[in-house]
Amino acid sequence: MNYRSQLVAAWLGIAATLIMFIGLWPLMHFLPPLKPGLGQAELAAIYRGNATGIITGGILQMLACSIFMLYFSALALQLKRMEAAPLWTYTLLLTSVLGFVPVLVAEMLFSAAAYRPDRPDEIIQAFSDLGFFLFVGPALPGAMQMLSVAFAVLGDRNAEPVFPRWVGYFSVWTAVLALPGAVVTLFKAGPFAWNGVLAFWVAAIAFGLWINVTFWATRRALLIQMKSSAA
Amino acid sequence: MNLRTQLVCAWLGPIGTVILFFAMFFLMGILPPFRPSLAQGELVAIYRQHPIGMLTGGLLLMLATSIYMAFFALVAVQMKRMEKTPFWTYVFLTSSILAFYSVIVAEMVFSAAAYRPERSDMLIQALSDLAFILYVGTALPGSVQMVAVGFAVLGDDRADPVYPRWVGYLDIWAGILASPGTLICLFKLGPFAWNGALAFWVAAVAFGIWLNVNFWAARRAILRSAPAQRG
Amino acid sequence: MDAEQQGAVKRRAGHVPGEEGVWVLIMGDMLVFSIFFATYLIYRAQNVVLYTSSQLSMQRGFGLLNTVLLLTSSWFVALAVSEARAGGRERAMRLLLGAFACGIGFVVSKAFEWGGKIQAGITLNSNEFYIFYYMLTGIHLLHVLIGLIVLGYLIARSRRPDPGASYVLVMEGGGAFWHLVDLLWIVLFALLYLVR
Amino acid sequence: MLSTPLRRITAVWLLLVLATLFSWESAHVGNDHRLSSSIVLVIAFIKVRFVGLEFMELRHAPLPLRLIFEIWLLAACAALLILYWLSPMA
Repeated sequence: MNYRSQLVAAWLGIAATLIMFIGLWPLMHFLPPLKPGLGQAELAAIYRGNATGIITGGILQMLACSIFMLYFSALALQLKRMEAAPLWTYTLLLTSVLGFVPVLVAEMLFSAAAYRPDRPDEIIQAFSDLGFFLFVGPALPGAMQMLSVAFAVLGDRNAEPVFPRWVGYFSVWTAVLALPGAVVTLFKAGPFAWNGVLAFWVAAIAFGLWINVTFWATRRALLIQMKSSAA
Repeated sequence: MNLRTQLVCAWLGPIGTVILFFAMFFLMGILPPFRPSLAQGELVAIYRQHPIGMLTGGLLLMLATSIYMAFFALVAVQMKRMEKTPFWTYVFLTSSILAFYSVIVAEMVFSAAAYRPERSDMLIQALSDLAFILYVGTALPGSVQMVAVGFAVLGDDRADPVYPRWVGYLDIWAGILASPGTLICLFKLGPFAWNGALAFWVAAVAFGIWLNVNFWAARRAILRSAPAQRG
Repeated sequence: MDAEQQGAVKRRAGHVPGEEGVWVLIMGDMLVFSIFFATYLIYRAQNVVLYTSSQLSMQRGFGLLNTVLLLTSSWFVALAVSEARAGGRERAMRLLLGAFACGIGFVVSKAFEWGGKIQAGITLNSNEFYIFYYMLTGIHLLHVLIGLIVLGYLIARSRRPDPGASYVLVMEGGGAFWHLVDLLWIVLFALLYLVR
Repeated sequence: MLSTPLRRITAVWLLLVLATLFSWESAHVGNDHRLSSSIVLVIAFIKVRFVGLEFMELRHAPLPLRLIFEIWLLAACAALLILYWLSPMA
């Protein structure tokens, strides 16, 4: 069986999170995200001053998105074992793409903002706004991803559940924490703006925790499968 | 069994449509869509005067798209029951995302147009155009999505088919009708522009009919399978 | 009773050609095309002069040729269905080939017609009439292409050593779709080419 | 020698082709635009009815299906004629 490749795919989830972090922090300098209230000229100066960093960071975002797909596939395979009809498996697959396509588009918008330093400030600002909306905003597909794992885990009728049940409750909790990210378009400052405590930091940490916990559960389930197939 | 869950997911289809309608009609005022020929000044005035409606409506579009994913997953589960090899199921899943990611991107672009009233007229108009093109113009993946269900239904050769066969023909019909939206970029006026009777309304009604009929058929299939699974 | 009498009895009792579901597609398409036609006349009413003057450039000869081609192909298909019902698959197949050839002829003549227009500088957005002209004939052409795929399937099905139990049903249903293509064109031809 | 249904189909085809030529001519020759256009439209729908009843074999179809077709035919023809007569003269 291909348990070993599934194990590699599971580890790729952790790798993707790290790559995303590296892209965001040392390269793009988007941790913390640029303030929505920043003046046009100031904002444009940031893109002009760090064009290479933003563009290479963007490429890393794309890399992270791409390998996240392998991770979500590995996760979906575990979900499929929990379900009689693959309802939540399909939902996880659909929402995983739906949640990460905007990240790809966002990365391209950041790159477009940085690509030509001679662009008018106003255009750079528009690209940047749209970029942050797409990067932080798609919290609802993200929450739906977490919820589909939750429902699959809690509906698992196997004598020996694939994931421990608390992983299901944990996923519901992270989904709730991720929700405030959705409202970033309504605010320019405060906890719900795209650099806010709730919309960005709490949601980002919830996502990071969720990836790590589901990784742990996937790895554990795989190790059990490997052991029972060897026996 | 998770039949009750499946029933809930089936209901998410019509619920998503109600949310979509509410957001477009009451909040964003884009039902009917703004005329492409609207003068720049008039167009930007709408975004500047009603930013909150546009932004909250956009949020609801994201919500509707996210819960649609559970509905589509449910449809895919039914399709998988029809097929020996899940070819059309996979076509349906992939095209579902291809058709709906653009709603999320469009929603963010609408929001970006409304986010800063101080943006120049030209820029707001450009963002608005882009949003409508994404929103109405992504018609072909939608057609593929609808037609895929049709082929799966017609390919179902079991004695007691999962869906009635006429649903398959209706799906194909709706898919053909939805396709003229693809061409909106060619027109600024007339029935095939993005607010046109034929590009927008026929496609919107076709999608509405498709969704409701498939909801009905999925619900019927779930209820019919209930006693069999209990026994 | 010979086969024909049997068929007649069955038909008198009320026989749905093809499987019932096909008629959802066919009636649905007829409904939508009638909306297309009405939309055309509503837009036309706002600017009749533009429409009638633009219609002068319409080459009615092409329209006539197209109509006759489709009518003839429909005739072939109707004969083929009749043959198939009587068990003459070989002849049905040859009749379908004739229908297919007429359908190809329609596509080719449409290409010449459009090509001539485009060379004369008349394109999609030249004016509102031409938006309707290109789009409605284009959407109809899409139906012709789908219909050709259906005819191709019917031909392949007729050539199979064992056409299967549903053969006559499939012939009737596919045939009905092809007649739909013909039927829509009849109205489209009258509206776009002849009605001033 | 053609059998009865085949002969009938062929007769219908001939009729349709002749009707096409006739409406083409009448659109050409007529002096009163409105009247000749209306005739063209009515002929078109009569042709449609023949295609439906004979080629599509709705003649033998159960009543509901045939009724849907006939009602569509009448409604579409009436709607187009009304819309045409409501629009101003060129």
